[in-house]
Amino acid sequence: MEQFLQQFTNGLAIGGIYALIALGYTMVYGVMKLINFAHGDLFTLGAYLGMTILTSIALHNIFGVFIGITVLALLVMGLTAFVGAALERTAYRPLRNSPRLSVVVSALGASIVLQNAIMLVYGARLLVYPQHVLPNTTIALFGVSIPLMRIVLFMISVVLMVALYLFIQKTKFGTAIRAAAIDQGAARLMGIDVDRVILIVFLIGPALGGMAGLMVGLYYGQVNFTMGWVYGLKAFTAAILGGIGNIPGAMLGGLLLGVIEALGSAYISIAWKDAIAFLVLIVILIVRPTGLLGERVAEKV
Amino acid sequence: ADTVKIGLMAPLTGSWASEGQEMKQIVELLAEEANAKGGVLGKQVELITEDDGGDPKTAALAAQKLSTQGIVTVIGTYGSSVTEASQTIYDENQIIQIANGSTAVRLTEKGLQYFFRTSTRDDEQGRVAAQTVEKKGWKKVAILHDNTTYSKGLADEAKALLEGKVEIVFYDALTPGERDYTAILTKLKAAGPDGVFFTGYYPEAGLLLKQKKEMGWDAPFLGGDATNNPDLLKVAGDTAEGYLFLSPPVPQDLPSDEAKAFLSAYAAKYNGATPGSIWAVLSGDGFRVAVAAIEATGGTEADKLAEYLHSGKEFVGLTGTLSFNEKGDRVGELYKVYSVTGGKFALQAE
Amino acid sequence: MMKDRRTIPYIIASVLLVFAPLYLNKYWIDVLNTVGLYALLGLSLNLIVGHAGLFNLGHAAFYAVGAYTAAILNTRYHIPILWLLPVSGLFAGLFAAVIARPIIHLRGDYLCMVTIGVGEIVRIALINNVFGITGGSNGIFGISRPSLFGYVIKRPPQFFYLIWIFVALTIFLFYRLDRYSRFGRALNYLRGDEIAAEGSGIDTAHYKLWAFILGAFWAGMAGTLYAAKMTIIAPESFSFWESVLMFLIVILGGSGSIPGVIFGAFLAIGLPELFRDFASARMLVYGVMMVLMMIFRKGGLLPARSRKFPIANVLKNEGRA
Amino acid sequence: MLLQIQNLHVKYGNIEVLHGVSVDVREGEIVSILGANGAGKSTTLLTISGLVRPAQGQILFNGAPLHTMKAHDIVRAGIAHIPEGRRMFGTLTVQENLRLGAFTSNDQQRIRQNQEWIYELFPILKERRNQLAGTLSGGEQQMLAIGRGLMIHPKILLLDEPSLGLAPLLVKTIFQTLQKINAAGVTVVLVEQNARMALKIAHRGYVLEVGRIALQDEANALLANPDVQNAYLGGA
Amino acid sequence: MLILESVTKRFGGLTAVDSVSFHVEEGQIVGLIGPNGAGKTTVFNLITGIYKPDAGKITFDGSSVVGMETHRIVHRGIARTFQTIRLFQDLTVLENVLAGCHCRMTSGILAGMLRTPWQRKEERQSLIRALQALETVGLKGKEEQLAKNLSYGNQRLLEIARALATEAKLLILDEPAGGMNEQETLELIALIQRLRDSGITILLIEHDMGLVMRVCRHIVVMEYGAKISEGTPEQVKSDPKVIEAYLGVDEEE
Ligand SMILES: Nc1ncnc2c1ncn2[C@@H]1O[C@H](COP(=O)(O)OP(=O)(O)OP(=O)(O)O)[C@@H](O)[C@H]1O
Ligand SMILES: Nc1ncnc2c1ncn2[C@@H]1O[C@H](COP(=O)(O)OP(=O)(O)OP(=O)(O)O)[C@@H](O)[C@H]1O
Ligand SMILES: [Mg+2]
Ligand SMILES: [Mg+2]
Repeated sequence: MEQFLQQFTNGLAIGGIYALIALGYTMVYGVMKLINFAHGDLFTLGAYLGMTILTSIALHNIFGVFIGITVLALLVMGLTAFVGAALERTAYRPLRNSPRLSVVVSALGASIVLQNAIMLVYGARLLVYPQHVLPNTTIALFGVSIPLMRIVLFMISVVLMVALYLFIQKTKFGTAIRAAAIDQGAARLMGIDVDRVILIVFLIGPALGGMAGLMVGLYYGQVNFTMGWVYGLKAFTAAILGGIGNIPGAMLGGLLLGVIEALGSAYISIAWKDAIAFLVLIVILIVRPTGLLGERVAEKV
Repeated sequence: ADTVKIGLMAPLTGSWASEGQEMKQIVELLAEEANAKGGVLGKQVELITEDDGGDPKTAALAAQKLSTQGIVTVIGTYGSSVTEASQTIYDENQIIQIANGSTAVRLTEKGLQYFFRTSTRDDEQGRVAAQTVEKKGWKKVAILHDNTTYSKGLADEAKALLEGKVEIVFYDALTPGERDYTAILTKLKAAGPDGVFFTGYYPEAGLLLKQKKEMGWDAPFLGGDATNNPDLLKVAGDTAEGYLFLSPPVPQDLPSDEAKAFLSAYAAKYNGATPGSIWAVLSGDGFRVAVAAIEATGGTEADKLAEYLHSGKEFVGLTGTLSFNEKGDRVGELYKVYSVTGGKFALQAE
Repeated sequence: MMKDRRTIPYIIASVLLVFAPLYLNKYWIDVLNTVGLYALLGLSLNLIVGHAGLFNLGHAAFYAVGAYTAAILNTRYHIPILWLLPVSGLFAGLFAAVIARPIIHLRGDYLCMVTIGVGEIVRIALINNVFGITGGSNGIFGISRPSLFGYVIKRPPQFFYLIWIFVALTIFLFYRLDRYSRFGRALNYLRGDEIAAEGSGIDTAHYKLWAFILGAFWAGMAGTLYAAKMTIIAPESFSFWESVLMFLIVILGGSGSIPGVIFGAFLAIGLPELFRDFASARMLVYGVMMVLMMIFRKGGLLPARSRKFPIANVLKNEGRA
Repeated sequence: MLLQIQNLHVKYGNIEVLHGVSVDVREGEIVSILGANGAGKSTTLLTISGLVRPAQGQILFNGAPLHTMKAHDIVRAGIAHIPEGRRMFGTLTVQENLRLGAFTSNDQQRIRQNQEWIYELFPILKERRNQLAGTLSGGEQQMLAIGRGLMIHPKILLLDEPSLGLAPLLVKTIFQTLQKINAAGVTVVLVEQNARMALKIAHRGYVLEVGRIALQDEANALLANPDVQNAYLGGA
Repeated sequence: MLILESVTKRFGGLTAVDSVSFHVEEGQIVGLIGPNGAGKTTVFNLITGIYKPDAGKITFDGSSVVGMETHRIVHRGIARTFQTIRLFQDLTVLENVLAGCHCRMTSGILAGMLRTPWQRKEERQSLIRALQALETVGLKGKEEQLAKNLSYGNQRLLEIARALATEAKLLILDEPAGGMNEQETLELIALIQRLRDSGITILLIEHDMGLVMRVCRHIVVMEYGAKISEGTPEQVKSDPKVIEAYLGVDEEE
């Protein structure tokens, strides 16, 4: 039982990260109906940028951990948001009226470019964050030991999810985002500045990705240029699991994926854990073809 | 155009790019040095590098490309299945291949005449690992690999040797490239081993050590030579203290003049860096062996070179003396036990 | 045949290709061999993605099943590798039938995710030496070279003809299927609008399934050729990236267009080879090219053309009858 | 002159579908545009609202150029367009769709009032207000499209076949409503297949034939014109 | 020929079709009318198998079609057009019609690859049938245009041609005159009558009363999911329930 609880919390912690990346994925998907394959690389970028800033200015020593990391997070988010918006301009906007699969190829291309650019700038060797930035206190609860930072990471994911959800569902601009997702022309006829909507989405999505990268970098301490590939795929899986385009779905999907992985490792096989996760995904999709909280299909004949 | 052409096939892109790029740096440095000393047989050495992307299909093309360029020998590559995809191509073209990071036993069991390697085989390292485990007196051992050819091969060898002598309480694989291994560590811990033998690579090893500490678990870890990379210390920080691993000695630990000279030249050329990967250093040994053989036979004829290399003649390498047996494998005891002490890699006394 | 000015470039290209071994060195021939293999894979995926519009990013799974079937049967039972072409195709097709059955009703990106999942499961299964027959991460080695009428195929130029004759045959069959058969049209209908297709009396589930089966069958055969060419196969040759590459070939060339896919294979395999001089920046250049090509040719480089029907002929004959 | 369309040429790809169309709309008018299928009526409206860009010619709104403005700014300037084919936001609810109709307005009070007014006009929409727009019946969607367009009182209202798919009773309601809002000061440009009814409420009308204006006149005169009768009114 | 018995369909809490019964006799043209949202299209979707009824029976030519997949039903001889046009927009007009021929063809993948004589013959025959269908609806000469480039009215005609090509015995048309002007509607009326004369039974939904009253022998009226009236045009036109719910009182004319 203790083992189970421990593994369950391990899973939640891993899943929290997946969820955070998945949020950005889903956000972009929701509007552009575009699987932004470059999202994983924006995540990598966030991790590298965080490291660069932190090694050149020890923000955490200047301002103290809390403010220092907050400032760092804002900087990283700002920078990745900027790159994201630039990406939209160059690789996605010219393809706005193209067949969907063409855009997928463009996104794959963008992913390759970003990944290799990072490699050329930073080198292929893995790099390491400064040590001891985050406090490494561990809390014991009911015989389960949970590092404090994991709880913090988890909370950040939840808070961001809720904020994003409220923004999309409850605000007027959020409704405009959803409208632009369905029919850009009609949205324009409502007076919605679709270009601005897309720009904002491409600021928020990559910012979230960058943020996730920073957190992974800070907490796990190492970055390398291919890290986005694995995490990107996981986050994409999570987003689909929850129902792509759906914000609470991304959260749920991420957490579930993390827990499946942890429990799969614990009780079945570590080597097969990813296969198990995919198998569960497939079974869930067979039963619920649009994911757990997926969009209700509103197509009438 | 009167040069001696030597090929280097290495993963310059893809997930092993860091290893490959270091190989290129090392071999380029050695080639420059050789040329500065007047080259080989009075001719300049021309180095031709091709990227194998760490992928068998690309490697096959790289091998075809190199074999059309009149090279005498080729150094490389990293990863057994990648090497294997190129083996027959070089063999059919009668080009000496000296692999540097391919440890699968079967590569030299095919009776290929022109294939050599400066790395040792999984069974050799497995043997040393089993010895070490026994010496440490571990009764219950956990073996963790990462399902790559190398890592799995080593784990299997060690397992086979340890079976019956100690209890193997855990045997499974993690997925490399992830960041969070707490689920695996939790499971490992529950198996209650006296020590863990991890046969994967240094990034994962670093994370395992760090997260193990975080969990408040302090079972000793023994690693394979793929964890011999200074970056391990950066990743794991002080949690690496006490970590044991097996490795051929790296130049830093060799008293020989060659090794010292190499290190200082490397640092001079590449902004004070030291080579991080032992495999990359082994590519340097490959180059040195190739050059020595050409000098010794006084020609570039593959058959003669192969015969000479097979003869058991000893060469002075960056990783100590080396010679090849009739299969093309490096002979001699190579592996040493290292530990992390005081934040540094330290060679354990025998 | 058709007297169309647009066929002239194709004729020239074919002639150049037929005589390629005369003027290219082994390396470039081998590049062409790889192009040929990927052309086969692209054509097989084109049935699924291009014609039927099913978003499949796990095609490497079928390729792998074919390659491994051939490798296992060849190394264990010493069945000549070329005999195994249809057998491994059948296995891959069967595998596709089993896998696709429950998932084909999924739409768009959900299907994409599931196919990625299937691809990964297959790869993980191979790595973990499933049933003890795949050799784990070592893969399978010692696959014998193909031989035709006692003549062993070994060197790149020999493989060149083996592979490209197979490609030519595939083009011939697939072209007919695409242009002149109800099967080919049915795939297009379900790509266009599934509900309308059903409403016109087309069994969409059946055709989706067959698109998968046929595509997998061909990918399986391509896998056999790959195994024969490499003589060793390992799980990393069937990674997600391979599926991505095949997908790229289809879309880059022109979804649903046979010449497009062939062209796409030339680009996707040929460009990185041409960019070898960029060394470690070559993949970066490659990525940039991908984006640019999609921006400037939105429908792919050689998009599919509309089918032409012999209307005038039919009317004339009818008039006579 | 409130809206002037001068010598408008529009292309889709390489094909020109409008070959120099000129239309004038005076403040307070209902102007009806008639034409066979594919004549270019919808294209004309789309060009006014900025979703399609002219290849040549200009559109002036109160004398200022409109054809260079972005679509969303045109809406803000006071031109609302109820497009052909309904173009619902299918996965949003009826209520959310209506709210989006008033996206440019911040007057919550007005928005609520207008919404109530639309629910009165189309009671079935009120019943369906939490249903996803995509699952509405064809006619209900058409009502929603119209309702969405009426959420703010624009200066000019462009309607593209509003009666399509509506039951006869409702068609009447729509046309009465149009007259009502016109009386309240909204200028209306109406494209309709139901030419007879359209001309009955219109002040003036234009007949578009394959991308050119073939006729323009007072609505009554067009109704009586034998050519128009033959081509669009079923020869009555 | 087609019999509906107490057919019911619910969406969540909403009963879109409420115990509706009527039948269509062979060779008739039957109209289905009613206010917006009455459930007419839903009835069509139930007949063609896109939805499954929650209760009730639907029989065609003596056997039930409930639970059958749409394409099976088409095979049985019921073809339809859609309220919102659903063509294969990126394919040519001719290919669109050939989609209708599909279900009367039998050759498989292998025959297609090998182009057997039988397969060639079948292709040729389908082509002839498709061309005939296009001629019937008056789209001859537009075979090679892309469907999306047709005008709205012609797209509707193309949908009818595609349905005809399935060799349907019963044709179901959902607002065929939508988006047509009065002149075009007159031509459509002529077409519908021609089809009836060639032996095809027709069931149609239409809001254009001119058309309905002129072509339909029998009319079924729905409101709020239920059938409220049924009979000849004259009977229906004078039924006060219908007038109140749907037609309204004619002030003029
Ligand atoms: N997006 C498009 N791409 C290409 N051609 C188009 C496009 N939209 C319309 N057309 C063509 O432009 C011409 C005018 O179309 P438009 O929709 O403006 O006609 P309309 O008068 O509104 O007809 P309808 O009464 O059928 O709605 C037609 O020939 C049509 O085929
Ligand atoms: N999938 C669905 N989910 C929820 N409600 C639905 C669905 N389909 C139809 N409805 C509702 O059922 C009712 C009947 O719809 P239907 O489309 O059959 O109407 P109709 O009679 O064809 O109307 P119209 O003349 O406007 O086309 C409508 O009120 C509609 O909102
Ligand atoms: Mg129009
Ligand atoms: Mg309807």
